[in-house]
Amino acid sequence: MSKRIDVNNLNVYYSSFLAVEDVSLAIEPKSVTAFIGPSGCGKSTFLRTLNRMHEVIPGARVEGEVLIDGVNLYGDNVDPVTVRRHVGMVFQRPNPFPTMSIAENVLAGVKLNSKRISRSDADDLVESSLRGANLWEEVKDRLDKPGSSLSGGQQQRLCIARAIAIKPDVLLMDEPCSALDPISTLAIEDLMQELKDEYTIVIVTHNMQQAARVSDRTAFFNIAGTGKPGKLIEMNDTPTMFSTPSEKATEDYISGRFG
Amino acid sequence: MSKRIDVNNLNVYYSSFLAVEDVSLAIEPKSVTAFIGPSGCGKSTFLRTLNRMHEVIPGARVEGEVLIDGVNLYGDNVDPVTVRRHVGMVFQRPNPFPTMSIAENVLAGVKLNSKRISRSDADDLVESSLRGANLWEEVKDRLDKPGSSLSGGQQQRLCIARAIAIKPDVLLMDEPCSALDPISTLAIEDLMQELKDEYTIVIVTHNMQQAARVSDRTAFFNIAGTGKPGKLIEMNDTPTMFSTPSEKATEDYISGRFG
Amino acid sequence: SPTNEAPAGGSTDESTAGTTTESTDGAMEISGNLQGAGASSQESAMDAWRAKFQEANPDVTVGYDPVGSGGGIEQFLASAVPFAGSDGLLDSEEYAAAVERCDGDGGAYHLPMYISPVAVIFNLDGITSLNMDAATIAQIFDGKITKWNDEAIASQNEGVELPDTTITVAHRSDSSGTSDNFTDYLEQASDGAWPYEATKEFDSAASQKVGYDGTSALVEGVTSTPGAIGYADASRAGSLGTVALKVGDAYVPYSAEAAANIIAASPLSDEANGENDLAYAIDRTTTDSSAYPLTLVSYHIVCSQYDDETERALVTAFEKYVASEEGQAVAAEAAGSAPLPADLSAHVESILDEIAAG
Amino acid sequence: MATSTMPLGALSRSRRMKNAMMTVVIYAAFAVAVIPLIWLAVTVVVNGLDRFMISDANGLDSGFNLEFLNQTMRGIYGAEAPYGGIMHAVVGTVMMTLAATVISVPVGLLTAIYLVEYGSGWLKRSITFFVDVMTGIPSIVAGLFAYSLFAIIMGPGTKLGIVGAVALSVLMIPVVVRSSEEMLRLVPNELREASYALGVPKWLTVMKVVVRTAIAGITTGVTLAIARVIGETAPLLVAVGVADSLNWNLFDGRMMSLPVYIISEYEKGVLPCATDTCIGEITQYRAWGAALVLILIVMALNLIARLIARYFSPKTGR
Amino acid sequence: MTTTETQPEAAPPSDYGTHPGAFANSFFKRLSTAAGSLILITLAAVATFLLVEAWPAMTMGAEELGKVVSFIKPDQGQSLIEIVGYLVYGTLLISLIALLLATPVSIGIALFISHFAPRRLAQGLGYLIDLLAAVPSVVYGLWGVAVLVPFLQPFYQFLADYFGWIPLFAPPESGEIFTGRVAMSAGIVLAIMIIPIISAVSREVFLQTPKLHEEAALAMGATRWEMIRMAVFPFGRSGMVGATMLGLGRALGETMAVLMIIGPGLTYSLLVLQPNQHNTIAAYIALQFPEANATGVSSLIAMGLALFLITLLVNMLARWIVSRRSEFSGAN
Ligand SMILES: Nc1ncnc2c1ncn2[C@@H]1O[C@H](COP(=O)(O)OP(=O)(O)OP(=O)(O)O)[C@@H](O)[C@H]1O
Ligand SMILES: Nc1ncnc2c1ncn2[C@@H]1O[C@H](COP(=O)(O)OP(=O)(O)OP(=O)(O)O)[C@@H](O)[C@H]1O
Ligand SMILES: [Mg+2]
Ligand SMILES: [Mg+2]
Repeated sequence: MSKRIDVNNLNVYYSSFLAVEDVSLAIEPKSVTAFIGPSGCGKSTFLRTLNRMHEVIPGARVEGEVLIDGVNLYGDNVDPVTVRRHVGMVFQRPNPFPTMSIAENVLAGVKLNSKRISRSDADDLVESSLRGANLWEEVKDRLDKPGSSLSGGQQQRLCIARAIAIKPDVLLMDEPCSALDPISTLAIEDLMQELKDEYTIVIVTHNMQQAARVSDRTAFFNIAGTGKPGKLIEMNDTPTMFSTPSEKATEDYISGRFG
Repeated sequence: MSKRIDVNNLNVYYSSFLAVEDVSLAIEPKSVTAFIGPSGCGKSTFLRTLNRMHEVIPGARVEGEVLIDGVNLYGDNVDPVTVRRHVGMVFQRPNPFPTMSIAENVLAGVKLNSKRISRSDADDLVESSLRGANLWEEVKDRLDKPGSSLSGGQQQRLCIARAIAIKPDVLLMDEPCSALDPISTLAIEDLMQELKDEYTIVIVTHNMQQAARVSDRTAFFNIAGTGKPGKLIEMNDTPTMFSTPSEKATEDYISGRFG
Repeated sequence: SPTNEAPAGGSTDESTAGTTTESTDGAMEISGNLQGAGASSQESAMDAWRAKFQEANPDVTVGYDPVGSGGGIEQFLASAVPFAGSDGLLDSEEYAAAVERCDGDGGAYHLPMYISPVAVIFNLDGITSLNMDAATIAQIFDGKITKWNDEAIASQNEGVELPDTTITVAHRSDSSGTSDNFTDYLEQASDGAWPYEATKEFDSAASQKVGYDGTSALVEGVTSTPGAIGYADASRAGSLGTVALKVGDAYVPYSAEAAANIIAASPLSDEANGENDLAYAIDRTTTDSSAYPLTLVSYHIVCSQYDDETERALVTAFEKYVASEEGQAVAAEAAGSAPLPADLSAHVESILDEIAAG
Repeated sequence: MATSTMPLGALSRSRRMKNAMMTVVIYAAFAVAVIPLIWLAVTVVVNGLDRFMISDANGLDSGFNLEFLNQTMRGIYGAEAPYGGIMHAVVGTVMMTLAATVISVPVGLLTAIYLVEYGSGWLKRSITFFVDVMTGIPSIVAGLFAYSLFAIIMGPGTKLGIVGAVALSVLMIPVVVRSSEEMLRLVPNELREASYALGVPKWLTVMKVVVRTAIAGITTGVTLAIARVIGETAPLLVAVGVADSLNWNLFDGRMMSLPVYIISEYEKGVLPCATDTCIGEITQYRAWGAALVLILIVMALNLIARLIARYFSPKTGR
Repeated sequence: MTTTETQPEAAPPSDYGTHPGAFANSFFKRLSTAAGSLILITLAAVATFLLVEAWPAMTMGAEELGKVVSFIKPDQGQSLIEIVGYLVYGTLLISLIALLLATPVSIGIALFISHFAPRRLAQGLGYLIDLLAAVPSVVYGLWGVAVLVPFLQPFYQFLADYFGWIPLFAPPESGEIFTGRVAMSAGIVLAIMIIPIISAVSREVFLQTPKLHEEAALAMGATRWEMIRMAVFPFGRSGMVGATMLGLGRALGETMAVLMIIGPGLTYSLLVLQPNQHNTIAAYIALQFPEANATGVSSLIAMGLALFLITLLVNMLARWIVSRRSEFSGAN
């Protein structure tokens, strides 16, 4: 199920503003890749290009290629909708559908494809996904309550449950734990470790420990100044990045955290 | 300017649901107090009662007292609007005003209250507040752009700038850094250290290191299970809390993080 | 550039206000506002009367709200206006209310001011006139005769080639004096072929009928529907075919003179308020073939006595102008109405002279 | 899989079809609705221009001129020149509509604010209920109501511009309330909280944050409300009557309005015409000309409202 | 803050007392409450007026009423109640036609502008629709009579010829649709009239859909249409119902356009292609009002009360629909 992602010379624009410049990198299948870097350097922007979610922002466009197992996502025959089924996403802010119950939220993506899903299959899927997101115990008694009645952390876990319910090949997570308490964070981290046996996982995080703990490879993005484009500075195995980064900027950034 | 806060036997309800039960604690002036605890244990709920912000949620109500320098916030002659000018707040999710530019957002507290302020004072206030929130460099060239055009992290820093622009006595922050990168986080942490010379600061965080780094005293909240009320488990000087907590639950929670 | 701008009228809270001053030569100089309300059938004529009267009396403003006869009478009885235009007569209750409303015990008078023939119009290619008796018309409008080449029509129109088309009956869907007069004619003159009573609302139950709101829409409807028949103020017939009605032994096409003659041929209504009240019970069954029985007589309803001299002066001055030969000629030109016969005109003026201020 | 024509697997046929179909349907819906609306606009413009091609001096086909706009109907009758104009009706319509707007928008907006921000309990429920009831007042009844109200206060037969404005307000208020209410509800609570947390009192929060954020929607609502009433005839005929002279004063005397003018001219039909200088169809020309002017006025009001809204509205958004 | 300590507990220090604008604050609240109450008072006045005016007609026997009021004909079995019945039916039928035609189209337009059209174009189109929402009803009436009805007539003939077996489209006995002045035309013109209203309000609502939820749907692999169903519609549900109610309100109460277009009649028939079958309350009032006497006006106002009642019920239904799942509402 996991997929390899190769990005070649990718530029991302917001209208005429170049937000991310000339990124080339490879994301290994069955691994966790972490993106780190200061705020505004284009991590979210870049992440979105991996499942063409940037296309929903008016004016946003890319140049370059993103290959998933050798298939260019931006090729002519490729439908962004199918891309997003294969490459799931969890956002920075939790965004459960307010009009749906907790269970409906989990099943939302599944229902799109398989029109008919048996009652018991659905229940199983809800339970396994919520357990996966470490939310089951907290909500099992109120699955029919609106998703928006949960606390922020609970909502984010609901969104993760919703994303893994459709069993994507790749899972993109944009600071998924920034609203979570340590217990849930740990659970999600564990989950990532489990999922990476099958899936390719990409995570944006501001938390160095998290990056160090969960990721196999780390990419560091930086920005020279406001109005300048974000760039990939370096990418390497996580232990190498955190012990002996080859760039001065990386070392500064990481040690700024640890210092 | 700083104030001492004493909370006596506070219960917080959402309609009939008891969310936080029987909290009594003291928050020292000129210090940083951190609230930690698992998701859903009522940290945000409790924090909001310190400047009566819970009152804007329909059905939310409190029993008990919150004394600021001996004055009961819930006393008869106290106006919640005045309370909030003395006790500022930064939310979990950045919420800049979409109708206002970046500069207007910073000045919102002044302008919305229809106070007159000279052009140069306003410019100074915008600059100092934005510098305080470590955002000045990034936005100084586009102060008249809408606040919602910033990245998530930038938006949150804008909200912090907005809150400190009105120079409150007490500053409540609900996971203010959860959307920030390490550099901005550090800046905010530094800012807190600066501000605590003058202000009383209360912060909710999921980040143990942050709590350990910035706070003088730490309060640990916990929840026995879903539907149960959140409770204050213990509160102590931060070093003591992180080294020798008196409660087993606290130790579990903190070590879950460090383990 | 503004060619006809006028100063906004003075106070019209009161529907009349103004002054009368005796000028040196003894004639009355009048000024002020005079406001009437009522039937919209008179509107075109009223426009002409008002314009001409204002021209002759620059200090006077006359207004007229075309709210309908019912609304006009309502406002008149509520003392909101000093005169009303009406296509119909006051009923006994309204007569009684008028005694309350008017100063003194004299009550109100009807003055026939606007006489207009109603034409039965039709749209048949190449045919401009047909002869019909009332019974035939009644059967057509009742949906009993549905084809133009029906024997009943053909027998009265030797030599006219009638098509085999369906007759579409166009009638007024709103309450109107025209419908009232038309159905009154059918009821009185058709020897029972029209089984209904005269009303302001045309009965629309049968099929192949279609209702139109207002004369304009009806005329447009007939014009755009081949094979349609309807009824409308004769001045609006335009190029449509019209029906000559059987009166006595002759077929009488509509004309202004024939329309005016029906007044002479008709008695005053039983309910009339004394001999100064010219409320006519139009005799549709007349056999006098100089008269056209399908005629609408629209009245101005005035008080026999006003409590305010200014009001009286304004009303009588205006109404005298309306009834005068000149006034009637202006209306005939602008609205296509039939001028009052000279003796009736004089009679109306003498009645107006007797109206007193109390 | 990677080498198939759809490298990442195709979208199921039914889903793709549905999406394509709905896209077509939506484009079609747009076309279907816009055609008659544009057709209407074109009809009014084409017919409405006729009257502007007539001048008192030269009769028919005298080229475009604005006599129609700066004449009244005082002293005009029949089909001969002068052909009369609508200055009085334009003034009347604008004055009465503005007065109605000035009455309705504050009341309506404040009521919407009450319902969304303050209301609770029976008062809120009953206001909601009665606003709904109010949308059901037939327009002529509103006219009768205003007329009777002023008849009681000022005596029978009181017909003034302001009476008409009151009648129109009765029709306008519920539209303003309903649409503003919908728009205010959509403002996220986060923004209210952000403002409260800055120590901004509730009323300033409502005025400067909530209303401002929703201003575009509110303006649309107000425009709809104006459109709802500016074409009313029956209530104005009852409450204001008709006039043929210019009158700027809402509190003195009758006023003409464009819709009443349109209907009454249309109703007069083709006038009898004996000479060749007379224009029997002048009434029809006037009716369509007035309709055109009425639409232009509404557009102008709309434009003004939009400019106001743009000045205040959110800096981003689609 | 030394002063606070010396102050007695009972009197809090001034810096927690009422804020400078406190008066304005409570004044504003009172003002908005007063505005709401003003509506109640106005309505109470209108209701009283209506009841007082309608009372004479409502309490009079049919026979008696028929004698005074020319449009009620007891000899044809008519009574006030019966006429009201026909009118209520006609009003609902015509409004229903209008609503069925207008709602889907309007939602389509709103979506087109909010989610399909390119941004620049969308703004212009939004403006166009707003302008069209502002076309007065008199003009719709004029246009309907002069242009649309003649245009529709051949289509009606076609419908009658080929679908006449459906009771709805049955032609008159002669088989000939000789006029377009029928309930269907009135419904169509009303639909055209309310389309801009419904779509203008829905568009505003759709535009407010949180990006967050739209993105959530898209990221799950939803197509644009599925995203609309998942995120936009649920969020805009209450707004759409509100918009439809605004449109329906206008359709129910519309006078001039209906009056000018329809050939009215009083029946309970479904024959929307035949004239003389239906009429609406508002149009009926306007038709009879000019010639009505005092009791006549009273009867007409009684009919106005019926329209009142219909609108009320319809709106209550709408409120109920919206509130049914209000805890799932989108706004917060
Ligand atoms: N919709 C948008 N339109 C225009 N510019 C944008 C948009 N979104 C982001 N940007 C700009 O693009 C740059 C990269 O933003 P992005 O959100 O990708 O940063 P980030 O690395 O994710 O930051 P953070 O850590 O704060 O989330 C920033 O300068 C930002 O201001
Ligand atoms: N508006 C509300 N209405 C009803 N219940 C609520 C509301 N907001 C929060 N709750 C409930 O109150 C409890 C405490 O919530 P709160 O948001 O204070 O938790 P928290 O400690 O801040 O969590 P987190 O770390 O995830 O932000 C939770 O069970 C939550 O579901
Ligand atoms: Mg980001
Ligand atoms: Mg919280």
